[in-house]
Amino acid sequence: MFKEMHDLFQWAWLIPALPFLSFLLIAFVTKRSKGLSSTVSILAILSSLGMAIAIAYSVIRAGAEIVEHPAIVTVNWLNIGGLTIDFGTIIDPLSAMMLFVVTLVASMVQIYSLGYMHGDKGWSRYYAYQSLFASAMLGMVLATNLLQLFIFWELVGLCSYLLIGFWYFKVSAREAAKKAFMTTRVGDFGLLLGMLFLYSKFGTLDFVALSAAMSTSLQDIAVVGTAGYITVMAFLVFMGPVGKSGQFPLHVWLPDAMEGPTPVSALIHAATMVVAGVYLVARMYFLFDFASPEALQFIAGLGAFTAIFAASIAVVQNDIKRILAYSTLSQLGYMMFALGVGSFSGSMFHLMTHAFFKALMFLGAGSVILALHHKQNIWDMGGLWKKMPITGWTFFIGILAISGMPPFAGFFSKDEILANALQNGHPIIYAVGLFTAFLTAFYMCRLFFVVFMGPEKPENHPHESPWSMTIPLIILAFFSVVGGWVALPGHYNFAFFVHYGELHHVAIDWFLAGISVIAGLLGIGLAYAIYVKNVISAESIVARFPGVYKLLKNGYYVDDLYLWIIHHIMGGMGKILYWFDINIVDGIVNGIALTTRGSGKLLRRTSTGQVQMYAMVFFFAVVVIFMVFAFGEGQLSALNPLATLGGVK
Amino acid sequence: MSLLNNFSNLSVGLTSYLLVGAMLFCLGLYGVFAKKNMIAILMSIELMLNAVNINFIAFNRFIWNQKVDIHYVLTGHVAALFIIIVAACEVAVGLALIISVYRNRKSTNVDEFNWLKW
Amino acid sequence: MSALPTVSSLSMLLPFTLLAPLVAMLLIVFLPKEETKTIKLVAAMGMFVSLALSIYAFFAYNIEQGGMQFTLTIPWIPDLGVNLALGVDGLSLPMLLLTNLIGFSSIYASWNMDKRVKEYFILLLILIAGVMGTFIARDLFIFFLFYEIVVIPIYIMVIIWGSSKRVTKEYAGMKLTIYLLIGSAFLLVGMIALYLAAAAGGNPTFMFEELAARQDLYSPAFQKVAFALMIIGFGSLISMFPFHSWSPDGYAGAPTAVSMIHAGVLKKIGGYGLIRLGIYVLPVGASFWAPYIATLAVISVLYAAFIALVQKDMKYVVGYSSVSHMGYVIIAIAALNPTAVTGAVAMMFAHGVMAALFFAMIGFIYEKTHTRNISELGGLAHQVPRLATGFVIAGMASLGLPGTVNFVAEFTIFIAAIKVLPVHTVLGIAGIIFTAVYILRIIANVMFGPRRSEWDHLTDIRGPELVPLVLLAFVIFLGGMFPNILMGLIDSGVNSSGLAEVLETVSQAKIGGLF
Amino acid sequence: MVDFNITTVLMPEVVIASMSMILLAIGLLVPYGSRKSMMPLTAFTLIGVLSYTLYDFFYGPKATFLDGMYMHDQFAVYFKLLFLAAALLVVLSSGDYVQKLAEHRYKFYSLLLSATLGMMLMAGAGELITMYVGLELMTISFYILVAYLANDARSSEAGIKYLVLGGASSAILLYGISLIYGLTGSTELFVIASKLGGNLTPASFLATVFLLAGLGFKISLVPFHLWAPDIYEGAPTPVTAFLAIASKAAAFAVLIRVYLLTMNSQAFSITGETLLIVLAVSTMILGNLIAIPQTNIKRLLAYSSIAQAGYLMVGIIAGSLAGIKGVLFYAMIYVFANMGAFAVATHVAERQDSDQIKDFAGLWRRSPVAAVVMTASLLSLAGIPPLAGFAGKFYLFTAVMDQGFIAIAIIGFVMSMVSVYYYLSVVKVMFLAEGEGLPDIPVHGAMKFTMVFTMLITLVIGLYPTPLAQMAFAAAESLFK
Repeated sequence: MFKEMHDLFQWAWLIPALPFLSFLLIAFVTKRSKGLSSTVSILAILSSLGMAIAIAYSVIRAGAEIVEHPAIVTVNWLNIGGLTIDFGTIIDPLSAMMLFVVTLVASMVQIYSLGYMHGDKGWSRYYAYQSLFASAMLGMVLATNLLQLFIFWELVGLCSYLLIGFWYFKVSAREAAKKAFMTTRVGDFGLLLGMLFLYSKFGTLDFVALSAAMSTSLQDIAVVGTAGYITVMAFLVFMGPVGKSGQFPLHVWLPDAMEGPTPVSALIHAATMVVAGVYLVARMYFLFDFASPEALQFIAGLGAFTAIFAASIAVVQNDIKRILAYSTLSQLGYMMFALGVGSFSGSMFHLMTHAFFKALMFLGAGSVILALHHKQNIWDMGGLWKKMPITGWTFFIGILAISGMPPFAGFFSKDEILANALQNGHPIIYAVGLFTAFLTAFYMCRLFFVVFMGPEKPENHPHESPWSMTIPLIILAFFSVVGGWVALPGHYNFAFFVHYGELHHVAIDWFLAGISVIAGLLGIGLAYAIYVKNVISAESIVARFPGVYKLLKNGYYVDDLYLWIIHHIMGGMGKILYWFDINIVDGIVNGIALTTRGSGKLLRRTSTGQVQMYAMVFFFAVVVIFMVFAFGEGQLSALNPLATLGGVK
Repeated sequence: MSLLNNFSNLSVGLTSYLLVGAMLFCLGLYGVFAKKNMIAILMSIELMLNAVNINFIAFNRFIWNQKVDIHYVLTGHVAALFIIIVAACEVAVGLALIISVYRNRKSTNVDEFNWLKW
Repeated sequence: MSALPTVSSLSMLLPFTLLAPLVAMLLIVFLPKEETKTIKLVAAMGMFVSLALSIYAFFAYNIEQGGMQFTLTIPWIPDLGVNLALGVDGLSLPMLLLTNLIGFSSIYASWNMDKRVKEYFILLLILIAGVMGTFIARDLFIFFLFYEIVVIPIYIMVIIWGSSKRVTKEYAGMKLTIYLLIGSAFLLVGMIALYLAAAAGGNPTFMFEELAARQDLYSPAFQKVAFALMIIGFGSLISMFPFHSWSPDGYAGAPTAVSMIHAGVLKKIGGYGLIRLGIYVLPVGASFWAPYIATLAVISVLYAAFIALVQKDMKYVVGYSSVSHMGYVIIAIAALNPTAVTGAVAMMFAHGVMAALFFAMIGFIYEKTHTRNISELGGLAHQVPRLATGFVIAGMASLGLPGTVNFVAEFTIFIAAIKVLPVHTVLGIAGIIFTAVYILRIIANVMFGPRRSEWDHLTDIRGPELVPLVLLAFVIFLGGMFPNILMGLIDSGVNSSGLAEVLETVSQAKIGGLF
Repeated sequence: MVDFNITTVLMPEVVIASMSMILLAIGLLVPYGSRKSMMPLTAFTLIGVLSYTLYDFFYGPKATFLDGMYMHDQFAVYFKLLFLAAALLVVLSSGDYVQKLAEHRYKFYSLLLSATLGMMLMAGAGELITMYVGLELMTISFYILVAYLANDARSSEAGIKYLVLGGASSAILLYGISLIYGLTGSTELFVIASKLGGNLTPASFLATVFLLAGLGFKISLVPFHLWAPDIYEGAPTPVTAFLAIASKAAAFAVLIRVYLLTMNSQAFSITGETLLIVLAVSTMILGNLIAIPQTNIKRLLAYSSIAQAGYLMVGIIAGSLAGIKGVLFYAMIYVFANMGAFAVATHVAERQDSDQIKDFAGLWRRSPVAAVVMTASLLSLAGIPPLAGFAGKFYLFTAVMDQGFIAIAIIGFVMSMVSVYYYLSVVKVMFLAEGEGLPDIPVHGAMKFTMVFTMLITLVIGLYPTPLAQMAFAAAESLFK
């Protein structure tokens, strides 16, 4: 059995290869034919989905065997003296889970796009990018070493850039794309550095080898130098996830990234790419584990801060997609601090469930936006419940899931994380997480109530979206419900497959779960009170705390700070250096040239045309030469260096 | 230094001749520097050349008057002859040129010949 | 493969590669100047032959055997010991291929040339042949000869077909020419000094191998002086701070093809020379100057990147960016480490392809819009999508995106240099952030954004104009996805030429505190 | 002693001298209208003599005769080849130019030949008076040639200036010779060398400086260079060419002999080297700097030729076999490079009646051959490969660096790159400017031949310098025997 399974794993490279093939096909062959392009793309991703399911099935069948010994296939990619890099695929439960999530959401999104992107001029281009993204994302998931991961990591960044700026004629989209790329680049700088230091210390970038090298060398502390060195590397590597997964302070790009088409937001900026950072930390968990404890604490703290920070901003946003974006940030913070507090499987679990319900909500939001002809302000919406039943119901499921209501997916994952936080001795983090859960429930319900429950707007003529859009919604809604059940207590549950270190079977702590649910219910209730029953006036709260409102509304002015830095510090620096370059560096060059020419002009005047002057110069030169050389013995020795002028005879 | 000192130790002659030659040369040089008339300058050059002639003859007469077999070696004299001939050619050409330039410029003032400069 | 490959039977490969453009040039000389189509075709044919031959050489080169292959040695000036010695190894073969790739593309990038076509292509072909010659020369004299040959055609091309923006084309051409020539004067002195020092050990020679083999004759003091002279020469050629100021102005003034060749390959002669002559022949001098060079290189990287941020003219952005990117090459060279040197050569190749593509695209934009001012352009992706694709590909390659050959090169450099020069390398890597900023800025402002009606009349690139895009983009991605094709060759060049041993000795000596 | 016949050895001199006389006679006897054959006659004579000399260089007997007064070694023959080639090229390129002169034109060729004769005597002179006679023969011929445009005030002015300065410098030279005679009792170089070699007295130094000044004047060494630009500008262009090329080379021939035999003695070496280095460096720098702002092509070439003299001096400073070989090599290629440039200048001067650089505008369009030849010649002068100038400079500076002078090589190379600036300015005018309203001036016949020939030689020697280098080496070696 294991033999045939490995045969299957041998072919895992096809999962990213098929979408890539589709990208090439669309780019070079079918780009003129819209129908063909989308067909090719969707077929490719569906095949990948099929393979991912098959692999997931095999992994589950293999059980403990694969948990202990991941199936790794590699081929040489780069081999020069002193540097050997392999490319390959790693199949373990973690990657199998990611493969499934990514291919599922990607296929749903691509099918959904058939409706959403209908009539767009860049149809083929869109599907090409989608395929490329899927390919890169899957390649990243399958990476066996840090460099391979980094390469695909950057490629998904590129796809994100291209897709955010898909409607390149919109200035906002263009700027958002640029911002996304640049911000993540800052993180990637750290990641690259960390990678280089790791390589120069351990001589390998392979995850398995690195992990082994680290655990052996840690016993011999002299080899490593100090644990501090590893900690520095851990921090550097972590910079990558900070950028990619939108952790504070590099979160600024994600809300702006909503300028892309909504399915893109669903796929890339909610379900898959943004969790790459979390995935990376999980893959490199051994590094953070071996580093001094501050590293993990830092991750936990930063994640928790991001969670509450983003949630607080989400409370006052009015753009439907921006609310979802801040919510994504907040949930990413959740996953991150889960890793920080040692809830490895909880984090991965949340990653999976979040992918389902967040993709669902984004697609739902897209459905709404399309129905309202690209209106995005929630206050322009209202009363859509009746007009768009499928969208409404599925969206509602998403809301319940994210609010952590049992038995929806989010309940299980969120609960596991919070419980782990408390159990592993992080009460503050737990409190922050709990409060964030409350805020999450509040602003998500605010969104839901305003959009679907509020009064109908007469200028809107919404109608339900076509089947191509609703079917993905239904499928995702299904997973948002059942996705959490895989973690139900039992031997072969989620944590059995995806865990780090010793396996601990933890039963659900119903007391803590109850508290979380209450927090969620409180949030829902508060939103209901404000936005449906109007018991409490939102305006009056705003009026009482205008400063806070403004602060939140502007995202704590982080963006403005960055803009200021870019414009004034970097731009100013550039201007100063340019001035320096033109006037000093080039000025010296031009100055030399000018002096040369000027002295030529000046010396030219020595030739006066007066023949007697020439004769005098002639004769006096003779006399001077004679004087200096024949009688001036002292001067002669002074002139001697001139004779050899640096060259030693 | 030794050779010049040797010259001055000779009782009569060489030093005086050389001095005359040097003075003549300097006079010629002064003429070349200071005279404005082209013809005067030409004459000054002749003075310089004749100074050289005096040197040659004096050297030959006072120091290098050896004999090979029965002949005197008269290098200096021969040189002087050559110089005289060449100087004559030069003057001939020079005068012709002065005439030519006078035709064009109506002047022999050397200060005015400054069209070619810079 | 047999132990002895058919080296001798292929000894005419390189001469033919070199002669193909020259034959084409001679044909063009005898064509009437009205036959512009034929002239272009002949030029393209000539370059095609060269390209095909160099691709053949690339794949026929025996990596296992290594060393100089396809060699040909003809005594040329016996009294000086000059040999017309041609040959390629893993270091020069990529450069030869690069030259022909860019040369071939540059012919097509100039396809719409309609002013003094005949003269243009004559000079262009001379230029390409000259650059090619520097890379296949195994003799220092021949190397230098070819290098200097190209300077004057460039000048004439700049002043006739160039463009005046911030600076006039006359100024740009003159600056470029005189700057490089004065740099080469120092180089020449260094070269003669080396030659004379080597001549003490037997027959006078200019052969790289021989010069390297006679290292014992060069005292440390001599090596320091000679290397310093070469740094001035090669440093200004590779536009190392503070010798860079010719580069942005020069590229801005030059016509497209010249910018392509200049930024793409000519500049690389500096890096190539530093490796081939600097490190290989004068390792002690190199190790003495390495820290200083590395510092200058880091300054180049960051300084030029900052300046590129505020440029208004696209060509200046790319011009400064090439200064910045060459900084990485110099860092790699200063690292004095075989892997880093491999990275340096790869980086030169990668940057060459990228810069050529970038300049080709900018050239097309300029040709169509008659402006290179970023603020006057915008939203061109609407009207010229293919051009925009090329532009974006070049931009992405420029910022070292994985999947492009540039990433492989940069990564190799970083990974090797960080061991030796950690501080410099970290600062250098910070440059990739700024690179991203200025590259994305021009991509966004030129290609994206709202449609502008004044550019609605533009036609997208098509037909022959597509050749640079397709060819160069293909190479960028091929090298990025299958780096062993390129890197294996360079690696064999570094290892089989004895460079690796030299570097080994130097680094050991450094540890021993000998120098 | 090699058995030889004095008439066969002196054949070239004799033929040139007789031809000069014959041309004068023809000019007097033949009526005005049918004197067109003078140029071909001169040219064929020169070709004949040149061929003979070439043969003589390789296979002819070599000897010193008349008790060392006259030398017939390969060094001398090499220079004779150079003079004859220069004269031939000048003659070929001057056909149309001279044709336009008034009725005096027959004397032109006669004087040209007598000047050539003077140079040949200088190259062979083993004795100072012989040298002086040759020098004066050359110079006096040049006085007349420079002022040949009798109706042109500038030409006459140049003649006068040349006469005054040339006369004065001759006098100084002679004074030096007389002192040397006084010190050594001889004017023969070998005797002088043996007697003067020991120690350096003020008197011997004064003599040396006077000698150097006299010769430095001819090769326009700074600070004895001031005459050159004015005379070059005023003289008829072919004469300028001959003056710049051949008379300078002749003076170099003498200087090399005198320097190697007398000044290069142990006592003199440091002082002399210092002196020569200072002069050579200032020549290179000043010549190139002043050339930059020039607007007249002849003046520009004058300053350029001053700078070239500086490069040539570098080889003499080296003082070694390689150095002298470098000088000989460079002097020869200098002929072809400069001749190409002057041929174009002659052509433009003749057709457009102007020496201004701005009148070269659009020459590329109006006369492509001339433009290309001019470019190649100027770049060869600048020392850009693959033209001959590069090889020449390479020989020169390699030789001087071999003697340990690195800085002078740096200065030399940097200045030669600076010189590219003004050479390229001319190129720019020819190629970039449109030259609206200027006539088309295609080149034909002998002129075209001269241009293309010089360019080809420049290119071929640049690409394959070996044959010429071997000749130069043989010539230099004969001097050191």
